[in-house]
Amino acid sequence: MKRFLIQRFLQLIPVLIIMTFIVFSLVYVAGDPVALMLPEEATAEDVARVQESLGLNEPFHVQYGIFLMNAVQGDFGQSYRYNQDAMSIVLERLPATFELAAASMIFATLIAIPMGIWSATRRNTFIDLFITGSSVLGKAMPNFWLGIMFILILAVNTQLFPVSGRGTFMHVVLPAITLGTAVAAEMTRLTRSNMIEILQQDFVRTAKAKGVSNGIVTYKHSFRNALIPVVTIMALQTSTLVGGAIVTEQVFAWPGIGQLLVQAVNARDMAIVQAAVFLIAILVIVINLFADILYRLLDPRIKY
Amino acid sequence: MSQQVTPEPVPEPQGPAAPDSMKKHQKKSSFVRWMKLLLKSKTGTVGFLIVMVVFIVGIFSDQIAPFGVNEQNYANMLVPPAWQEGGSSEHFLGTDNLGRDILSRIIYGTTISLLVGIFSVVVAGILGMAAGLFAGYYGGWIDTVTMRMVDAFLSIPNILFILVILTVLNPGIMTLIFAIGVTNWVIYARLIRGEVLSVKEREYVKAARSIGTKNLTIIRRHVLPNVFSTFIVISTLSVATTIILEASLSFLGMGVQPPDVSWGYMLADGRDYLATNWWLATFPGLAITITVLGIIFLGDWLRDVLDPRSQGR
Amino acid sequence: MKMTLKRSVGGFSALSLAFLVACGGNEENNNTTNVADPEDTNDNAAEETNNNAAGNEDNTEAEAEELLEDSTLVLAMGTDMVSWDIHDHGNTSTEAVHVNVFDYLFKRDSETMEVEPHLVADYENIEDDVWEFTLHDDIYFHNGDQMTAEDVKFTFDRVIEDDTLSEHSRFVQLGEIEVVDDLTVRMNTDGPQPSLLNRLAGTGASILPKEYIEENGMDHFLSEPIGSGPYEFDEWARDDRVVLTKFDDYFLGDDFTEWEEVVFRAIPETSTRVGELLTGNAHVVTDIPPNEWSRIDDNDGTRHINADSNREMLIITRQTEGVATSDPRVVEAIDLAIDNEAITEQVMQGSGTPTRTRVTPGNVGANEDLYDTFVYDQDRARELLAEAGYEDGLEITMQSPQGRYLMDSDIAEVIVGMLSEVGITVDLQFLEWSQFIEHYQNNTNEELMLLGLASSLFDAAQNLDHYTTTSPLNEGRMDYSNEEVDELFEAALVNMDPDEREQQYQRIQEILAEERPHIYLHSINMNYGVSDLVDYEPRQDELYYANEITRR
Amino acid sequence: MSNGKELLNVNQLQTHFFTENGAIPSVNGVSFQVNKGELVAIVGESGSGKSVTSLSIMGLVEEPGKIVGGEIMFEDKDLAKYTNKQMRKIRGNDIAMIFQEPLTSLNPVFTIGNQLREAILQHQNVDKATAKKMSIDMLTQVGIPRADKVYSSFPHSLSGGMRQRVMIAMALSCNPKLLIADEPTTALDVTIQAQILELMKDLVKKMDTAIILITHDLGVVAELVDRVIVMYAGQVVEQSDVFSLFKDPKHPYTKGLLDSTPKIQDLNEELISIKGTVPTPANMPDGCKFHPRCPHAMDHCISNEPKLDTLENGREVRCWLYDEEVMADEQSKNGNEQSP
Repeated sequence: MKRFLIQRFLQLIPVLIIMTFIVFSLVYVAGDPVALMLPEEATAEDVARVQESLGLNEPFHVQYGIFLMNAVQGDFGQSYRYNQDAMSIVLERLPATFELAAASMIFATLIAIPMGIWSATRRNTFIDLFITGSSVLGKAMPNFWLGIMFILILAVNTQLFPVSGRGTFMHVVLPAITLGTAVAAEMTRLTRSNMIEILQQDFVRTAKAKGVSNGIVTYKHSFRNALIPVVTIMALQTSTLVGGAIVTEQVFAWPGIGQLLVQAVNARDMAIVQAAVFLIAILVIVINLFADILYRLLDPRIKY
Repeated sequence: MSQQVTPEPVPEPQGPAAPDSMKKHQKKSSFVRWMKLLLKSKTGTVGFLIVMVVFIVGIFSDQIAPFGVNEQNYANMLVPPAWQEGGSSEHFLGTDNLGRDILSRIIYGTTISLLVGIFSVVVAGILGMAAGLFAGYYGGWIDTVTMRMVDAFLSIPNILFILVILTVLNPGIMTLIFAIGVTNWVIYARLIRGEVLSVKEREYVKAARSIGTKNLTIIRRHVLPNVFSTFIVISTLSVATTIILEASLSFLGMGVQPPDVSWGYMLADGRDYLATNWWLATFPGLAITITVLGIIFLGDWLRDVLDPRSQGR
Repeated sequence: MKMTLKRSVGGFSALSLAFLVACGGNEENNNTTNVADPEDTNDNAAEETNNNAAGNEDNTEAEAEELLEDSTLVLAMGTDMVSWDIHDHGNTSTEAVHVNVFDYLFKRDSETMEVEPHLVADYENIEDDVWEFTLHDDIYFHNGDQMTAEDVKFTFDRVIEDDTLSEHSRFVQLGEIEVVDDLTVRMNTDGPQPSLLNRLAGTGASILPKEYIEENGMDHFLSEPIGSGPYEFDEWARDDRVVLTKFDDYFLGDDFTEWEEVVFRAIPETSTRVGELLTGNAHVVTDIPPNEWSRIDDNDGTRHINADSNREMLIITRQTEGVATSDPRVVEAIDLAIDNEAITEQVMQGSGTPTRTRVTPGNVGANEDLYDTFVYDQDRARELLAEAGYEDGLEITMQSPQGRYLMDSDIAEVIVGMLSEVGITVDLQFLEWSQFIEHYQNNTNEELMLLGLASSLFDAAQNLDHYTTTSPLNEGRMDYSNEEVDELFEAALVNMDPDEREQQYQRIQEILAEERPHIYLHSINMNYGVSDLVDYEPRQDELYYANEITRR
Repeated sequence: MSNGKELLNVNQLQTHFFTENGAIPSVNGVSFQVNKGELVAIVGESGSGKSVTSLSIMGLVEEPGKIVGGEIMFEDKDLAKYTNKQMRKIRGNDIAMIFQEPLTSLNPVFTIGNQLREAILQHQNVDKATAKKMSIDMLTQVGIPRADKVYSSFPHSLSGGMRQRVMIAMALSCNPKLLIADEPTTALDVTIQAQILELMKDLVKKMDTAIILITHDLGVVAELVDRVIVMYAGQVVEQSDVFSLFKDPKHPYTKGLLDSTPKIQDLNEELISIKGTVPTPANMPDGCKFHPRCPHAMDHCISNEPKLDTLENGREVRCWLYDEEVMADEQSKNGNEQSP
């Protein structure tokens, strides 16, 4: 286990370096933000002056070198828009996005796993058709559309939920469902196909031959096995989830990293973009690492 | 051992070896066989029909659309669909805030949504295939670097990546295709590399190498046929994902830009009217949903017939 | 399982409800027919939304009232403020929040926009370029420190000396600042500054607490700012909300405002923002596009307000030699081809006023004859084009931002349609804002470029700065040159005789209206959704002074 | 029919699979009896319907398969009419089953003990500790060394033979009256096979459990059972005590099977295999199902299906060769056709 962990951590280093390089290059090509920083009336001289003060006139490799050196120390530069350390601004937003993502994941899991099992055990019935149908539909609707609909119907017209913002539990419901729907759809489909495969396994027949109840067959013997690949998918979905959060946060005025990022990209506040992308990438990697470990714990066949 | 229902013979991925004289005959019979297979699956048939209709509309949009894509009419702004009070039969699905015919715009949007969907998958496929073949075949540090790159790409949510790329290149159809393509290549790279690695170890490939068969030939004969079916399935489903992705990018203001029009753009543009003039966003939204539904049905069916292991799943 | 089922149903219903919303609305509409406004095609659906909401009307009001009872005012804006640095943010929506926490030396009257003394008890223009200001003696910062002349000097020195601050260029002219005594400062301006007072009543002119900043550092100030305004900073959750609480020792008295707490929420999505108003969770929401008006007006307990702003949509024409638009006949033809009223009335539903000048009423030097008027004559436009040698058509390019100004992309598309009617084919390029502003700053604008310009100074000096031959805002961008304009502008800039100065500016505007370095389209109206529980008169400078919003 | 000795009586069992191509009769009118403590083998090639027969008895036929006719009398109760819930009380308790693949028949993510005590807990009113004790006891009985250690280990850490012992332990843990063993040794090494068979034989003797052994391997049959039922294409084609069968097989198919089984004494002889393969249920021939592969096929066999005839000392066979009328007919037709 220790060796495995160390190995995995060592593998992270080149991944992170390549990642920062890609992001930094993009940011570099994107050009500097100075034009955006100044009012419409600013002159070319103003632009040049600010450029120099921000060190934006250095050549690429020098800028990247400086960036990397600082990044190692957790310093991703100053956000020109907020005049503040970029990473601290991103970290400030992390809890909101984390809350949203976690709620969506919980929602998706609570929906997807029972639904997937249900439809797998009732294969080719109406219920199965309905569940697979809705899961395809869940994937087929752009989530901002879903979100706006939810707001119109469930928040404005019927006032069951707050319209937007972050605060109470009720605030997180609509955004979490909006964001979680696509993930739930994907997970339902996956759980179903895994369950179908597992239900055809010999050991399920063995269990049935022992005379144990359907519940034990389904939830103990089959589910545990079906869960193993689902864990991996859940981890892979974190990336999708964060991507979806960018849109969902916008719709629900949810003050998370997603909104911050969209604004930072639009304003070319690249220190923030870099810090946020870096943080998200690390999170995604770490979550996948956890999933890997969990995978190993769930499946006794894998040895370290 | 037990009495299993014998599945319909599964069409093998077409080997490249069929002599030319045989091909014509084979083609016909395989077409019939495919159609039979298709008709067996209800969802597959529905998916196929939807995709065909969408394609036809996309290809002949110029001929089908009753109005020009940007034909404005201030006297006819926000006309509801024909069946609603105040609707006009001239504009079946109503008009938008500049008096443009929504049906026509959806028809034109079909072309662009499909263009973006398909070509970004083509770009991703070509890039991914090249990278996967290269990495898998040459191994060593090339492989290591490629795979670490794949990991790096996978660690960044793709919409974020595309957003940053589009900031650099002004959003538009070509840049969208490019941005989505260079972001999604990793899926294909992983697939192809895995297959190359396993094929490389097989005896017949070793044998082929030992008698001096060219690498390219080996790849063409042994690797590509093996990944073909997975490749097709993933690509099909990717087109669906891309259409949704384009809509999300439009929502963030980074999708297809006017005067071009895509479904995603219409949906994003019309979303402010959902509460008051619902038809602006609802119809393009339905177009997206139905098309994506059709593609997923088709893709699932393709997976079922191409990959016998997933029968009925 | 139960919950799961709900979810899938929810998925379906989201889709089908869109239909229901529409169809149901139609039926119900038959009973509650709204005959008043047959032209308003919005009605069908809007009416319905309203009907749906009607059942919850009590609830809505109750919620809004509950907030009011706590004396909390909630404003929802499209964008969040960006910084507490009064000298380095460069955007109006940030300043709109700042004005509640900080004070300017001078302040504009809410209706007339006239500049009036605010922190200043007394002031004197000793010489053309020497001014003396005396502060009130009872002004305190939120930490209890009294505001003195030192604070004023500190504030302006900061922006004058630090050239990385975005406001720097607007304040360098203030020159050297002397502290005369505790409450008196003297400014030795860089030449005569007729618009000095305007400058002291706008962005960048808030007074900072010197001691607090010097003791704790600027970073601390930025995270926990204090000012002398009627509200104290309480919390800023970025992209979510700014919470301010009442400052009891405000120098204008305890009853200056009736709100104990003011919340500025940032909600980028328009329909969401409107949703918060309709459900009673916000009292004032900003940036409401025309399509939402009916939804707000038809809802009981909310209304929509349309107000003038100091923003104007215009088209920059490139008059560089060799470019088609350097021919005055071509630019005139373009101006004539555009039906400004169709834009303001049809597209923008009345949320704009056609104009032929950049200096609109409310600004010093405005030429009112050129406001609320436009030229439109398609035949004459075709003639002019033919005269210019383009009888077979003309192809030009127009750049436009998207989503930056009220209905900007719609306006651009409409203009393209109008120009095509007189034989001008326009290649319309929509640019994402950062790209757009880069083209603008780098002067890589094409023949035409659609832009919205605001001015915070309320003085023609700022508005007309674009048109002198050597102005960096002109040279390379428009390459417009007119000697008379140059002379008049130079003269007005240092002219301390208000009347003569005004005439100079008005003459410039007449010339510009004919020569069209900018083709003026319309002044943009700002649109607000307001709860019926409060009274609100929007200000032309788009600042949200919470104390000017009152309970009904 | 019941005579006090009889444990199971399968009568005209029909199990069909309902597919897109129509109903496929996988088990088509199978009848046989098993007495208490008796060791019976069902022999046939894959596809003959022997596994489906056993699954039908267990009530474990999966969709789209279904028992459509006949009865399964177990201690005078018709299991074919039992609901799944009722069957659960029988399964693992009165009737237990061992499957072919010890590798995949155990759930990889649970310990041996967990899976073993499951049946005990299900059917016997004991607490967990007792169940554990009983399990370990059972493991010891099936000859597993260090049973308490194996109890808490995972299936993947055991060898194939050990796993099959675990399966046996699991099956016998509730002292069933009938044990169905579906090819229990096929997946094992030859050396292990004998041990496992020996073990099963010992245990069932001790516990007075009847066995239905499903196999295609006549060598295994010879070692273990009292009586043999030969199945072909969903039907019983021959039924006999084990000695008579080996000495004098009646049905041409049985003969073919015996000829294709290697025996020590004729190592130098060439093995004879039955030509062709078992027909798929979808393409069943008319008449005698075996006639396309039968060396003695007659014209009569092509269109007429033989019935299961009872011969001397309780043997049964399904073949026209033993129908005197038919044989007389055939002989008169062909004159010199030889008899088997």
